[in-house]
Amino acid sequence: MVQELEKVVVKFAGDSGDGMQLTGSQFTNTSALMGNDLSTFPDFPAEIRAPAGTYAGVSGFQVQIGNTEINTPGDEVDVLVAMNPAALKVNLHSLKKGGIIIADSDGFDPKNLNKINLSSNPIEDDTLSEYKLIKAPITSLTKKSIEGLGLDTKSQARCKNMFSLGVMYWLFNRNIDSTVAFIDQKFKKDLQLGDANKKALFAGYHFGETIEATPSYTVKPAKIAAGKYRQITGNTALAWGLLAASEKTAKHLFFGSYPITPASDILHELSKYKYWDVKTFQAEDEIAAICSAIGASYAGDIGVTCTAGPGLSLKAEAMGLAIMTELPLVIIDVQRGGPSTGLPTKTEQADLLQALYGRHAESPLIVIAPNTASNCFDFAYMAVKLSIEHMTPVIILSDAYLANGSEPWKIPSVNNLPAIQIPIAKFDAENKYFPYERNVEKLSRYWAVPGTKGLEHRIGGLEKEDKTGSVSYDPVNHEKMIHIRAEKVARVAQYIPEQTVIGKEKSELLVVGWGGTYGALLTAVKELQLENESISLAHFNYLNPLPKNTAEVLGNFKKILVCELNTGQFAHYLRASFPQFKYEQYNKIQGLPFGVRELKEQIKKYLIK
Amino acid sequence: MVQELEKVVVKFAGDSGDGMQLTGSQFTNTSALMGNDLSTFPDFPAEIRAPAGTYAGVSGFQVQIGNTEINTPGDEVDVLVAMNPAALKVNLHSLKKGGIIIADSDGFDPKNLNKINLSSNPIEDDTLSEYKLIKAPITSLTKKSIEGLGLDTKSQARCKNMFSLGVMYWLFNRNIDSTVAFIDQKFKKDLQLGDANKKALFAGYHFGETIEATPSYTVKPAKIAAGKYRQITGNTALAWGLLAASEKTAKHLFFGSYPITPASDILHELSKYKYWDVKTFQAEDEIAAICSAIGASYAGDIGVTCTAGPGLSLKAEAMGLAIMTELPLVIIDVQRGGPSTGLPTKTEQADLLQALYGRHAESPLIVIAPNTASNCFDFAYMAVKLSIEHMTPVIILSDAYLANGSEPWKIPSVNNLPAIQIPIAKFDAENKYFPYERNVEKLSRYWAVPGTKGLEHRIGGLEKEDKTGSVSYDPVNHEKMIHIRAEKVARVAQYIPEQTVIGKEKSELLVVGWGGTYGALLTAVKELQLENESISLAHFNYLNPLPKNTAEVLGNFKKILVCELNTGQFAHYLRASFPQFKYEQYNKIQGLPFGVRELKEQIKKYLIK
Amino acid sequence: MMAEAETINIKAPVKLTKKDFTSDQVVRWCPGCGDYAILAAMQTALPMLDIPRENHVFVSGIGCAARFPYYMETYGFHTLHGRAPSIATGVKLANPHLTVWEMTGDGDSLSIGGNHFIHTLRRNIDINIILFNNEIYGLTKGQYSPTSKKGLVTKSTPYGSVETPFSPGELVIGALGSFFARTIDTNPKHMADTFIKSVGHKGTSVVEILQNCVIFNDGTHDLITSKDTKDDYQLLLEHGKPMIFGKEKNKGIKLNGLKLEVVKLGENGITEKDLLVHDAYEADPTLHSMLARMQAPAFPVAIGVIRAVKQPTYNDLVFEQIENSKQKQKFKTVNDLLNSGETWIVE
Amino acid sequence: MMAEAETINIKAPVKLTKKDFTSDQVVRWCPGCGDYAILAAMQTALPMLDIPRENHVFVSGIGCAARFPYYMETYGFHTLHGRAPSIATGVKLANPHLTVWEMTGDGDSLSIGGNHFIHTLRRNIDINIILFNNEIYGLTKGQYSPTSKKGLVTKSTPYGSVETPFSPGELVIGALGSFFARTIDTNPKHMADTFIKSVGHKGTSVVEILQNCVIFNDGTHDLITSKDTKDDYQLLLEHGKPMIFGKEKNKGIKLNGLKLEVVKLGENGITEKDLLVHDAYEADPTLHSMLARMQAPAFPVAIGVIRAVKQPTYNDLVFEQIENSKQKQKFKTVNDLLNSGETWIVE
Ligand SMILES: Cc1ncc(C[n+]2csc(CCOP(=O)(O)OP(=O)(O)O)c2C)c(N)n1
Ligand SMILES: Cc1ncc(C[n+]2csc(CCOP(=O)(O)OP(=O)(O)O)c2C)c(N)n1
Ligand code: SF4
Ligand code: SF4
Ligand SMILES: [Mg+2]
Ligand SMILES: [Mg+2]
Repeated sequence: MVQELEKVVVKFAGDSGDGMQLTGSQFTNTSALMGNDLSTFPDFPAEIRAPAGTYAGVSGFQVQIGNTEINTPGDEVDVLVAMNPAALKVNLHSLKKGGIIIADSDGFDPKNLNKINLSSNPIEDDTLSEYKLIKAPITSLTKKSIEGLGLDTKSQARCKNMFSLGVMYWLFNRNIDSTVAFIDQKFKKDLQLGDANKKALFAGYHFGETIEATPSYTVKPAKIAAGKYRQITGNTALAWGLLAASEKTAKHLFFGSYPITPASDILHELSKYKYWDVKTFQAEDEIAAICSAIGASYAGDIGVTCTAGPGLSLKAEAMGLAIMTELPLVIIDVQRGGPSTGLPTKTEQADLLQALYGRHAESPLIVIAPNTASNCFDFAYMAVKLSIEHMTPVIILSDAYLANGSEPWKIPSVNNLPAIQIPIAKFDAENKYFPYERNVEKLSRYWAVPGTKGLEHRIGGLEKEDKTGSVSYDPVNHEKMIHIRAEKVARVAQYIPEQTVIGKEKSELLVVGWGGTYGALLTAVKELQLENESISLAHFNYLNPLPKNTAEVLGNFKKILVCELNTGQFAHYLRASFPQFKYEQYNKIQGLPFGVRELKEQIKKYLIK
Repeated sequence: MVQELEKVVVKFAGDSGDGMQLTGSQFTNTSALMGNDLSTFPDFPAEIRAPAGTYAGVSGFQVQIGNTEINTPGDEVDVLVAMNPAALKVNLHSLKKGGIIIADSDGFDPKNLNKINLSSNPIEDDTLSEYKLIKAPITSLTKKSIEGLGLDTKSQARCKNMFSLGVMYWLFNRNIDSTVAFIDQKFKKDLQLGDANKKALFAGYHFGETIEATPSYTVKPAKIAAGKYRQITGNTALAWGLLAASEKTAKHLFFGSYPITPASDILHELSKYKYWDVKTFQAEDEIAAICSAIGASYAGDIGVTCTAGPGLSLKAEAMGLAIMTELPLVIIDVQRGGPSTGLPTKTEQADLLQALYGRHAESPLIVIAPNTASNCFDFAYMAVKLSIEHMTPVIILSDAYLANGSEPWKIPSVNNLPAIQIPIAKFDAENKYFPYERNVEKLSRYWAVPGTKGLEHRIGGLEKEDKTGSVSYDPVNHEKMIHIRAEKVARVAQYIPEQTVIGKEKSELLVVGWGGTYGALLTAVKELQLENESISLAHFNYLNPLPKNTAEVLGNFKKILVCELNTGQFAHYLRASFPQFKYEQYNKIQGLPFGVRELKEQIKKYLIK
Repeated sequence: MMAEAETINIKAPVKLTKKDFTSDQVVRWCPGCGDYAILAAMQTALPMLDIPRENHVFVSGIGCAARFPYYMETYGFHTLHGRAPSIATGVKLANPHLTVWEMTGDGDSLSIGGNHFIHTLRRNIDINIILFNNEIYGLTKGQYSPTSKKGLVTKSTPYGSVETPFSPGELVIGALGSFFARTIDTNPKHMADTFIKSVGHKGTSVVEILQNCVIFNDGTHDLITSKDTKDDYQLLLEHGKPMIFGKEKNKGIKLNGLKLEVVKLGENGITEKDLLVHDAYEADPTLHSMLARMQAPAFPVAIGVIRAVKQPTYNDLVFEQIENSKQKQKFKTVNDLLNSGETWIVE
Repeated sequence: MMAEAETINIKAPVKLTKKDFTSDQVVRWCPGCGDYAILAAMQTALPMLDIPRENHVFVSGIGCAARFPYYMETYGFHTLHGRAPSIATGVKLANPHLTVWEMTGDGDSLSIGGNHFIHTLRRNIDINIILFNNEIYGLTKGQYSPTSKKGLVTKSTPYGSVETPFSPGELVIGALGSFFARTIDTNPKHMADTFIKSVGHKGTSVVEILQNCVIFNDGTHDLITSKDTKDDYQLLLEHGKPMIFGKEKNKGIKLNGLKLEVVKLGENGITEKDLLVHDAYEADPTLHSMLARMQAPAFPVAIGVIRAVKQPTYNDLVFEQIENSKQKQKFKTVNDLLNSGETWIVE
């Protein structure tokens, strides 16, 4: 019996060493290839490999797949794969009542139970009576299935994730081919290990068939826009957006960075493209990273730096230099839980006020935030465009949720991306070049690149004289320059899209969000709209300057509810910017994304008339 | 003929090498000793000693003395001493029409005129026809007066500032004794040079007597509160406030700092007090400076660090650590003109938003700002008190104006300063010490100092479990801790004074200011009050948290005008905090303090009904 | 001249045991990580010192290595990436009676923390820096570090690293370091012994531990540490002893002009007398630098205390100044200071 | 082996003159400051190089020294305190055809900028670091710096500094530097010559200039630079030449075991043959380190190019990787990349 589902949430959970991230990605890939819409949420510990069997060591991968539009990895899990007691306990609270648990019964041995102080075995007692439990001796069956291949015990144990994947493939009627191809590719240098992995995968699949403990399910392809698709994570999309901008401008990309979770993957990705003249510089620290990018921008490359919260703090001083010297510079901040080292692998949106104000003195810059894993591509591209065209630094606020989560992406063509105008200064014997002469509309200065004959000039961090750019301590000039720099950034509002509203333009309640919470907010708002609630969503990507119709948008609603993964930073900013409106807040600061159900509950409070 | 004046503004201006700062201080000291109230404003170039005779090299010292209350160094100058054409030109615009100029006619030679491209000599043509000009060949008369002492030309030239001081002493009927004593002390190892300086001083005095070009003036002692007085600058007062706190708590002061204008003098001052166990650590950079202070605080000292804007940017990450580990720490920021290196010797109030928000993630801390040179003492003391009692970092926002300006200060007694409670953790065999157990009222944790037997524990920058302080990645605990840290800082409002209002409690217009602009705002508001305007002043010292009656205070006025030396940061903050009120703004961002006249003009715009 | 390293009071573990130094926290390193052995060695070493438990402070930066303080039942402070030397400096200056340890990785102390590292050495602050050198960034999952071998393929160098690695010992000496030792995560006794010697040294002690990261740089020190090769690629230095090594104890280090060379005892008439004798206490850093620089396979790698030179510490000098200035104290109280200089009375 | 320093194309100043390198900005150093002479020497040296003016980029941090770029009619970037090496790295990697200069002070590069300094050296980025060593923080009005002599009384050390100063040369070598030279603000010809040599060297060149700050540390280098004493306290090093110095050219440097000693020619049978002959191109840093370390009055101070060793530069290796990877380019265009891997069509 095959039961058809509209959408389903699956979670793989085990030890960091159990390969759950890989299992999850394979399940995701296969589902994507089968045409489902989907959204993923990998969730791993701060430790590389915390002690096996402990809570600290649990690594999870959640994915929601559907035949309808999917915007979040899902609040509640329908099917949980738990490789040991810790993995079960950590995830049980999010399992739907009546949901399915596939437990590796070998992993529920006294040693592992002991590690989390359980005296009774939850897969034997009645702890799980409200769920459908499939006990599978995964470890031992895996071993058995690959006996005789002559693998050592460690390698044997490493195959058990394929067994569990096999079980899930059977359960969800997934096509096994792409994983087989993946294994062939991955182990092309170790055929024996490749064989073992495939054997384990099939063994799991057949195990599912054999026990037939439950009906099996299927999720039909989603009805989504026609085109060619691929999966993409936010971090990869940021990297690729930069590559696209480099190709489009025919300017080399210089990426100065210092590794930090959850941003490092962008460095890893970009370091592959040396052949496109991408220079990735792994600096000795975040300050050297941003300064090298400033130096590269000064000398004509596209200078980019990338970090997470602690690194953003360290880059504050150098941002001021880029602001004063009016050079292009892109700063990516993949937000994580804080303050201080905080929760390094968890998501949060708490660097907003720092991005807006976290530098000494009057130092405005552009701040933008992508809202899905895939549009990280567009905003990385846009950041380069704005930064070059307006000659000012741009901060991109991504977050751990976007960074690691993935979703299907309709592949765009680089040809269709908007052109980028480069305000390059050229030597002109008639007209002397003044470093601080400006484009009259944008107020951006012109970029004179070292090596260009006749444009020799000096810039620096001391206050500049208007037009000439010479050092000036003149009081009135200082005030003028402060205003010019502010106005230059403010005018960017003329060059970005107006703020859109999802739902009616004018109505009862406007839900406001920004950045990575989009999927959850959109799902919640759409569901409420289906419930005939008078509600719309305004989700912001452009944070400074705000879109020029922002006040208008906000003014069309009786109530405004700002939802954020912080204590209310965007609400605070809106309040200061448009004090004429009243803002309600819903905030969560648990290192986790919003759940759709919790959002709906909270939003409903403001819908009671 | 001796004319009596209520108040007078005097400015000494010359080359950086001319010793104008010293001359100004001596004139100030003598006036203070003669009982005047006063306020000073030294104004020097960013260069150590820019080329003689150029605009860039002009160094000035302005002082207002009076027989009434003096709160600013004055908008317009009554008497200007100009040692060369550049010094004249730079300062002429602020000289009162009809004011007196004492010019060193020797300094107005073709060479110096040339340096600033003057074809005609302003002390010979009719440039100065609207002023009273005293031309004195100061350089040559000085030389003559000390001929025969056998000094080399360089040393001879260095005495001319004393000559000009002598002229001013005669002009204002000042007592010459204290300067004589000062010279004796300063040159006790070089009697010859001491002699020369005294000779020049007297020669100047007698020159004044001889030419009798104008009536001479006197300014009677001011009627100020009885007591013992001294002069003090803001930087010295900050240093001494810390010393007082150290003495009062019987805890050693640890001062980790990296030199930067205009904050370095605090380091210089404190490094003298080794005998009070003051440890000044000149670190290799600002990050090492703050980190050493955090380490010292952790180990039981009073950890303090001190910097200006660029350094504050660099300290951002470490502040987060102090917030997470809930250790006492005082961070002094002597604000200067920015962004970037900006105007390093000029004043500004533009680090406010950075102080409030300039760290990644949710990281609130206490922010306070002294408002006069002398109450820098009180706020330094208060910073230590709040930091220790509430176990959280405190930022003090001073500025270049307060730092270098001086005023008479009624010397307080350390005995009368409020007690500081130290929440020290003590070993107790009955009750285990938990690093994050808290005082129930203040929510501050207890300070367990290494070396204390039985209190061994671990802290760090990862999120802490409530009470135990162990590392915790638990979502709900994280949210709880974020709220506790915020609430701890918010509760400080219960322990600081309520906001006061100068003038009527309820009226038409409330002028709002904070920090170093107090003197100018007070003078302007008081003068307008005398003109029967319906106006009051609320000047803030406690910026985060704001005093608990803030909304009440603001609510009592029809209009609120926030005046700041930035583009409106406090106004922005008030708008976000109390959006129910409407805030008008007057901002100036020229590296200069407010003038009283400009303030009155601006304020009056809001008084027209 | 007897160096401090030799005079440290080592006593039988009467009162304290390894258990006393073990905290209740679950150790969270990867199974097989070299850090476990380092932890055990430290917990073995400390009871041998005559230092009360509450006087040990373990300061660390960020990295796998930097998790160390959580596992020690002493005072501990897990601080910021690279900044541990500065925090440790503050701790030591606040209370010079504390024994301050800095636990750090190659990235933490030589990459982002390089400046604090060299300045701490220059000042000779009396702390013990234990540098876990796994030649990789472990905690951020495997990027090359400033000590990674040239050519290493890592996540951030898919085409191989083009950077020349620091030699920690040479950097220490270039920064005027007074103590440098090298030890190995596979030799617990030698580690414990080296830790004790580092405490004995007054001044900044740097102990480099060749540590294996099983996950991201497995086997990088194999030539030096593995059973088969270690005898030929380790030169165990002991003060006053000739520099002999090799499975058969038949190889030695000889000076040839201004270079070192490996010689075979017995060959070409070479005897023990021709070999260099180790002098850790020589102030001149020339030979120490040469020894620190030796790299396998051309040379054996020097293990043990390479340099231990008595030099005044910053903290001692500061406290001396404090004491001296108390003799000629200008003001007794802050009230005196406030009332000093030019004052006047208003009546 | 011929080092790069010798092969640089030095040509007669046909097209460019000193004036071409002089900007219109008023020079704002204190009268008498050693920086003036350095500026003049640079403006004299550059016309001798076969490098177009627009290819020179002067990058600086913050300090008196760091004002330098304003006065040069070339590209110039006055950046942040301590960060010039990183900015310069970015400039060089963006465009390796530029000649990149870093103008810096002892505080700028050895205090706050120490980490970037040593990492730049380790990577061997091809830039020229001109280090104005006045042993003081000039611009902030006179605090001691990491090169100030121990005991120096400054604004921040009223009781005298307790810190041991860095020896820039030793630090450079400890950080694997490939080029180190020392010159003097009172010797314009030698300065100009050294600048030219630094450009000739491929890799990070560090030129330490003993510079006098007339205001805050006047005369700190007097023993080495003053007319009376300079011959006895300067050892002018030239590659291939014996190390002779002294007013009468009768003193020399000899190796004694692993130490240097000053000897008198003619005394105790010492002849020129006994003296060390300078080899700037020797890869082994031992002797260079010893030479860099020599301090007056016990020794003369080494002036000239102490070390100039050919080593691959980071920038060359990076551009090599770029070129090589172009041979086996995986994707032609970004569109190819976007469409690579697992994709599927929705109809
Ligand atoms: C300011 C800052 N930048 C970057 C990081 C990310 N980070 C944490 S540990 C680490 C490197 C760790 O390498 P190492 O010091 O060698 O320690 P190991 O993990 O190898 O023991 C980095 C880059 C951080 N935590 N903080
Ligand atoms: C981040 C930062 N910290 C501190 C300063 C203040 N500062 C400017 S220059 C300088 C030291 C200058 O010393 P040095 O590099 O030796 O240059 P010199 O003036 O002696 O030529 C300091 C501390 C600054 N500008 N920026
Ligand atoms: S990643 Fe490497 S260094 Fe870190 S705990 Fe694992 S094995 Fe040890
Ligand atoms: S302070 Fe010293 S280094 Fe700076 S310009 Fe003046 S003399 Fe030169
Ligand atoms: Mg490491
Ligand atoms: Mg200097």
